Amino acid sequence: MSDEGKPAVEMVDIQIDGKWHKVPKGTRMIEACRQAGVEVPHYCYHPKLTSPGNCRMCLVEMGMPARPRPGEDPPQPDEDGHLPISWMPRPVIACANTVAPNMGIRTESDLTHACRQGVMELLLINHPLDCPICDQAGECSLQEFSVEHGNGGSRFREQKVKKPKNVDIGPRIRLDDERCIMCSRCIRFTDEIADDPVLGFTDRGSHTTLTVHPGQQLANNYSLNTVDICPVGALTSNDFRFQMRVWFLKETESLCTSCGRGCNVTIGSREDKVFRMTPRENNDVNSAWMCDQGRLNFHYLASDLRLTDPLIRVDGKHEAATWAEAIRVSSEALGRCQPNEIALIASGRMTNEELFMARRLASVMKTEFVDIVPRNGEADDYLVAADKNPNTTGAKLILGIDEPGKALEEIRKGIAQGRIKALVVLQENLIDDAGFTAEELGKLDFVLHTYPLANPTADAADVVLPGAAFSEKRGSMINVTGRLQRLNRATDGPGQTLETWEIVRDLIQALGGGNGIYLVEDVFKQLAAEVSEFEGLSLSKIGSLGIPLVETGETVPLLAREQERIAKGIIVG
Amino acid sequence: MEVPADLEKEIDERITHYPVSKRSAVLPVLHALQHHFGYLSNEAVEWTAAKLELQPIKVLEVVTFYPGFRQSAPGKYHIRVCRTLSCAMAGSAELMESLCESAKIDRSSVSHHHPIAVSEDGQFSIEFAECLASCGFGPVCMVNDDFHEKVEDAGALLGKYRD
Amino acid sequence: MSTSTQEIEAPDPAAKIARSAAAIAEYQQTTEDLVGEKLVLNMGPSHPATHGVLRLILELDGEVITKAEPDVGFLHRGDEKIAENMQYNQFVPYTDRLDYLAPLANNVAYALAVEKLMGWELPARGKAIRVICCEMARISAHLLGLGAYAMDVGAMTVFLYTFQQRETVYNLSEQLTGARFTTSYTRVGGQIRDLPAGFLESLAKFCDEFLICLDEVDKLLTRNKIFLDRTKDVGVISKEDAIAWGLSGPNLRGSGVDHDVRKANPYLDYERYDFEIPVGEYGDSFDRYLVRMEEMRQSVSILRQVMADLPDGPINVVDAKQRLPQKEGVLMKMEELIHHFILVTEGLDAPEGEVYFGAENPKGELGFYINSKGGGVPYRLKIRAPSFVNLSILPHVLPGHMMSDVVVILGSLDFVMGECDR
Amino acid sequence: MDWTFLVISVVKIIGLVFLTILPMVAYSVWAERRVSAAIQDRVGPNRVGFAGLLQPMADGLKFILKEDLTPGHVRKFYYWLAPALTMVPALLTCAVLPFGSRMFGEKMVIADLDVGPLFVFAIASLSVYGIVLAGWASNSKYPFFGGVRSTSQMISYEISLGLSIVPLLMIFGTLNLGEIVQYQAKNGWTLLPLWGEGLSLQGMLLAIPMLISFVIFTTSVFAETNRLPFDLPECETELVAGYHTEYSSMKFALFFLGEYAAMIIGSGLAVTLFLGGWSLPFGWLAPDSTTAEVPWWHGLIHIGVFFAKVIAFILFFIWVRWSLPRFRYDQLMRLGWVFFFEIAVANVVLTAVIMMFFK
Amino acid sequence: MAIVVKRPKLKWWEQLYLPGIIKGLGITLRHFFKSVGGSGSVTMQYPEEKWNDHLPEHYRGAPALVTDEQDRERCVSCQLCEFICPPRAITIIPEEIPSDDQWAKVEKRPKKFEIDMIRCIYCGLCEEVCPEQAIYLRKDYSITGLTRGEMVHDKEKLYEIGGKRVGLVNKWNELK
Repeated sequence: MSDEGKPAVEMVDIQIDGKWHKVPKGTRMIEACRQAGVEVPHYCYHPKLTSPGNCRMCLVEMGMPARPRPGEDPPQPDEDGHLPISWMPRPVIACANTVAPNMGIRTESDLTHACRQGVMELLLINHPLDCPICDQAGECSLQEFSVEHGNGGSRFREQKVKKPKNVDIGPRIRLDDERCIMCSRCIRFTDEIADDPVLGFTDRGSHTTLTVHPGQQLANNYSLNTVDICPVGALTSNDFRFQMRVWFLKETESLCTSCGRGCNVTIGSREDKVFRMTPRENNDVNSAWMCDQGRLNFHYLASDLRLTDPLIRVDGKHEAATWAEAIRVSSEALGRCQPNEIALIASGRMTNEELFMARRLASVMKTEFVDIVPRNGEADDYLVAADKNPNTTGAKLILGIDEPGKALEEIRKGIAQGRIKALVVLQENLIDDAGFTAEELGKLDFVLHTYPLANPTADAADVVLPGAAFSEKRGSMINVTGRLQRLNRATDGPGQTLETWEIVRDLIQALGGGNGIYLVEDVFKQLAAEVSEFEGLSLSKIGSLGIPLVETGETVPLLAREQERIAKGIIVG
Repeated sequence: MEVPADLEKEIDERITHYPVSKRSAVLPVLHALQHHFGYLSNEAVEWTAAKLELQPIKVLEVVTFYPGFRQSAPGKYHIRVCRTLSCAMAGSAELMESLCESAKIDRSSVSHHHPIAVSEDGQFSIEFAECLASCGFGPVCMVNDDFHEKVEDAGALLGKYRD
Repeated sequence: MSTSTQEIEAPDPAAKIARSAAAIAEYQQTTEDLVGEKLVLNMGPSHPATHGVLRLILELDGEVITKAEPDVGFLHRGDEKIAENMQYNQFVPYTDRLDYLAPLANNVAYALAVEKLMGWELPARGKAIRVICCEMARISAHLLGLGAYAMDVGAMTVFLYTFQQRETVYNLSEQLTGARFTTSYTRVGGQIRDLPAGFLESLAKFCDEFLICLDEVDKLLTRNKIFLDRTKDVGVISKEDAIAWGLSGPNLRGSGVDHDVRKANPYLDYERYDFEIPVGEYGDSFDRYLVRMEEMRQSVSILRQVMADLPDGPINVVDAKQRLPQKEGVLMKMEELIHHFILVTEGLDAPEGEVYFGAENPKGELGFYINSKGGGVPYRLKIRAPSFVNLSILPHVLPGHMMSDVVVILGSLDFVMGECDR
Repeated sequence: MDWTFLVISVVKIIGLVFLTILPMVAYSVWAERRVSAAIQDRVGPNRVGFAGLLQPMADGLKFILKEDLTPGHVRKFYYWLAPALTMVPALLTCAVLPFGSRMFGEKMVIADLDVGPLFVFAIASLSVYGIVLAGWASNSKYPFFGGVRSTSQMISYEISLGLSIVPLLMIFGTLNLGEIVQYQAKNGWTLLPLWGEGLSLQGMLLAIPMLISFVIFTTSVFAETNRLPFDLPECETELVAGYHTEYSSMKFALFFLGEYAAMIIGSGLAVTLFLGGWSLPFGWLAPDSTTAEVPWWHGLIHIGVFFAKVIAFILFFIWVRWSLPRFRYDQLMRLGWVFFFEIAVANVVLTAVIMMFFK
Repeated sequence: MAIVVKRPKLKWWEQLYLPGIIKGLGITLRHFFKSVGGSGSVTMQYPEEKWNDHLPEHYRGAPALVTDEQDRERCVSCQLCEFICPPRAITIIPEEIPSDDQWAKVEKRPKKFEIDMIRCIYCGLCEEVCPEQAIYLRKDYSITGLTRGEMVHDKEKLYEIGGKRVGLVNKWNELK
């Protein structure tokens, strides 16, 4: 959220590794160092959670201006006005202490090195030799800090402590207690963010065991976030477990499209297969979290039901065809219709660019029957929005729909009366999601349908075109709070899949409606020229975190609470 | 698990000692329950959690932390053998062995999580304890609340209690 | 320069070179006006004498070459680009395939280049082992160069004799590295293993037998008038030209330039060994042949010195943070396992900076230029391939010669396309 | 028509050409491979049959079964003609070679011409057409080079070849090869004048020009048959395969066979002229004259002796090939014209002088 | 110190080619007789004689997976070899070991482990980086096949080549 209207923050001078910096008063030392470009290693600290200071990895040397002994002259400031610092003999943790004026911090001294080395050695004493089977290898803080700060070789000669392994603590999560380094991030997450405190440490001591209470499960809709914040491989996702090594994954910044929230995600893919989605920090949308439901909603991308080739119905049976053939058949059928004999049903799951091309198509086909299928569901008190279409806002803006679904009834009536002879259905499964029936669609002369998966509507359509799914296209969407955000392509679609805007472009062209556009950037350019809200924007200007576009009055419950906690100084944020 | 009304009353009273946060009452409540039932069952933990408006896991964390809390039922006579340095040097391991032998206790299933072993007849249970504060007179052990120093004859000791 | 000159012919090499240059110029001038069509002949890329896939576009007037243009790149694999996506140690197998007649020497040169970037220096024994590798590679490469050279002028049997000796070198390298050809022996900061038991004995035996073979080849060729006819005064490269075209290795020394990286800029403790740098006098194909023959003898002498005085001790740089830990540790120790994982997946933590390291390889100075932005992968890696540079002189040296001389000159330049095209 | 003559000639042709020379061609290839292998410390073909003796059959079968490719860019007629033109002259020349004395009253020569050496040279020089045509008809640069080179090479060396045997003809005074052999049988071989007339002073002195003749003759035969160190027309490291670069399968085999046949005939001629042909040394078992009857087993021995000598000479061919580098084209021409030609002429004079002054 | 190579000056008779030629013939003849005598030939008669006896301990032949004394497949599909393989010849798809398996505690094993032997360059990096002593380059150098498909060694084939290897560290027996 913006900084406007807040009282001016008092700034203090602090010295970090010999250089003086100005930071806001009350900043945690670790954050002050981060702002100064010095990374202090840490395990338990997480800016979105409270700081228990239990991992001891972030130990730094601290000093304050020396106070003169009685009778001594007060120390003289140097030419820059800084007082000499007298260093404390013992290190302090940087995560739970805040800065004070003229404070000195040393992160790279012999003492801090020795501390980190010692902490690393202790952490590794009972750590199992699991790297070869541990999913965290490759993004494991333990590995990274061990190499950066730890011993090169092991001095440990004893038996390691045995703890429970491969524990089923919830439907989506597996726990390995031997790997746990007791940072308690997961416990704090379930306590503070997810409000489902089922995790805890039992048998504290050398046998400290992370566990859920007997009979309970870590099953809330945000449980997989604990896997993300686990700095080691103690918590692993059943879904991603053993699927792919993270060092093979290509990371693409994109959006979750399972509801209108538009959580920012990173898609991890290898060779055109999506392996996981993880939340990407965006403090205006999803903080650093996302729901499990949205996170796991990508498996259909590799489903056997994926449409891979354009299909044309010949004698009641669908046959694979080339794109050119499918577009020709479609444009001929659509070209025969008079104005307003065609209805266009687009989707709130389409990107702005696709919706814009749909709008073009509607005007080329000269039809007023345009609508999207509304999808409403339950919202929760965290991130999940009631609107299950990721881009309803965009559809309203671009297609000029006030109330999604209103025109659908008229279209159904038109079909029943025979006024509407052809239907273009883009990325929507009318029969399953909008209550249409196969008989209804059968009455039409021609039904064109694009969709990623085989579905009953496709069965009833005359031409079925394979449309790309969310990870396979570029474009933009507007979430429920009116924020314009960008999707990026992580994988190539299977077979001959095309993005919907490309399909619609070809259709428009075949219907004689203008020249081709070859880049999604150009679509956006034309969109920006025609729709006033987008004026002056381009895809690249949206940036990786998006920009607020329209005001819808919606808020994010989870973010509101986070702001509150930041204001109270409980977390850093 | 049925908590008797008078016990609950006593517990309620103890809770009132902590007006700021009921959470602080967790130890007294647990002590009261263990005193009554002899150990803290899972139901007891959950009862406590409900009583103090806590999550059960938070209570379990406390229960597992203190060796004074037992999670399984002990025998009628619970023996604690000191194993801290001076007793250990004075032969607490041997004492444990002879006690087990004479009480017919099998300690092979004892683990960190379940330190207590109970005899077949349920008469005796035994566990190691840390310093019982009589280092000059080891080996030392306690049977229920009775304190025994310089224990040499395990059979004789147990004989005093055997029904 | 010292040595007896009683057996040396022709008093003034410079005059001779000038004479042959003048002859070419004259020929070109006198034939320029003649009416007649010139024949453009594509020699290669698949041609027996081009030792791989070199293409020469020759413009011929009868059998005489008037213009020659080498066309390289048929074996281009983009090694330098591949290197930008390979960890330093992952790239070692690719160096096998540069000068594939001397993979061991390539391995060593590459490892030394990266070690220069890392600022590492091998222990004495490691260096001595690398000297053995280099000199074995030199002998092996020169043997092939010699055999192929002889085969190009028709003496097929010499090729087979030299190959027998190469076979022994292969056996040795198999014993040492586990592979005959694609040795991949070095790692940054060391080599994959110490000398195996019995290796030195085999090497000593090879040195003795090899010299016998070399004498035989000497007898078959050096005083054979046919061979002399074919090679003397053919492909003369003057001292100045050799320097101007950046030649290196035996080709440079054949032209009388006393430059050898092992002497000029010693690495691997080469200054410890007593050896001579043979140079030619006239810069013709025969001189280059003689220089290679002598270099092999010198290599044997170096090998014998190394064997006589092989230091004990570790062979590798010891750095727990930068070198893969011992396998036993990886299996049973946490820190070692973690370091193993990070080192494998992230590679060396090389400092930022750029280095160039050139080593005296059989074909000349093989140089690696590494530009590092830090981390396990080079930002840029360029290879100065001696064969590539040596071939650049062809358009200068070929015109005026006869078509049959092409094979002799190519043979005497002794290039490898794997390295030239990389 | 003399039927008896016809039948006997056919028997001789079949016996010599098809049952002897052609298998010898095949086996000289085998010998070439085995000997070169031995020289190079290898084994050579040893898999097909005992010691690889069936290898030539396998090779032949392979040649026949291989795809017979005619490239699109060639001049077809001449391209097809060339291999035949190489093979046929080589086989034709063996008509005048006396491969034995007499058997069953028949001279062991197919055509007992009185102009034997001339016939050989005349026919052998035809084989250059095969190579020239192959080089030209292939319509490709490397064969073209090969063709051009071989033309000039063969023509050049024919001169010294011809001149080198002039001294012999001066001595023998006949052009009938049978009589030349008969003379040597009685009076010492040209290179081994150790009995009969050879023991005379003149005979001994003549051995010097004869040796020179022999060297020139042998060298020239090497050049004529395109054998290393004179294999410039094919010269695989320069011209890929010279004139037969574009040939495959049986057509290639014909070139191959032609070369070896020429080598055998060359050896036969050398043996006949310089090493006493079919005769044994020291006049053993020598018939009195070319017309005198000899027992059949003598005839058989003579045939054996002839082929033994030829085989030895072929081995010499092979041995040389695997020991030497090859010349450069201009060096070869210089050698032929400046060196051998002059020496051959001088040798004629020398012989004449010896014959004149040391009667 | 540089030495100038000695260039032979031919005597007049050597200019006549013959001495050099005869010397050369002498050398080849010597080799000929040595070979015929049976001591010269260095050829190995391949299918009958093989390198096997000559191969050194660390010979880098076909990469293969091994099982240990307890018949446990040692590979846990950590995919380090797949990562390091310079020509990208290795493909691994991991899977979880079912809980009823004897070695369920190892948790992970390869479902698919393929090495494309057409790509493999026998560099030995896979063996070097394996943290489980599971992949070894065996003394197997004659790898042939009639199709590309045949040249892709799957898990069964790899275990067949690799076989059982004893004397390895068995850390999964509660040692770790």
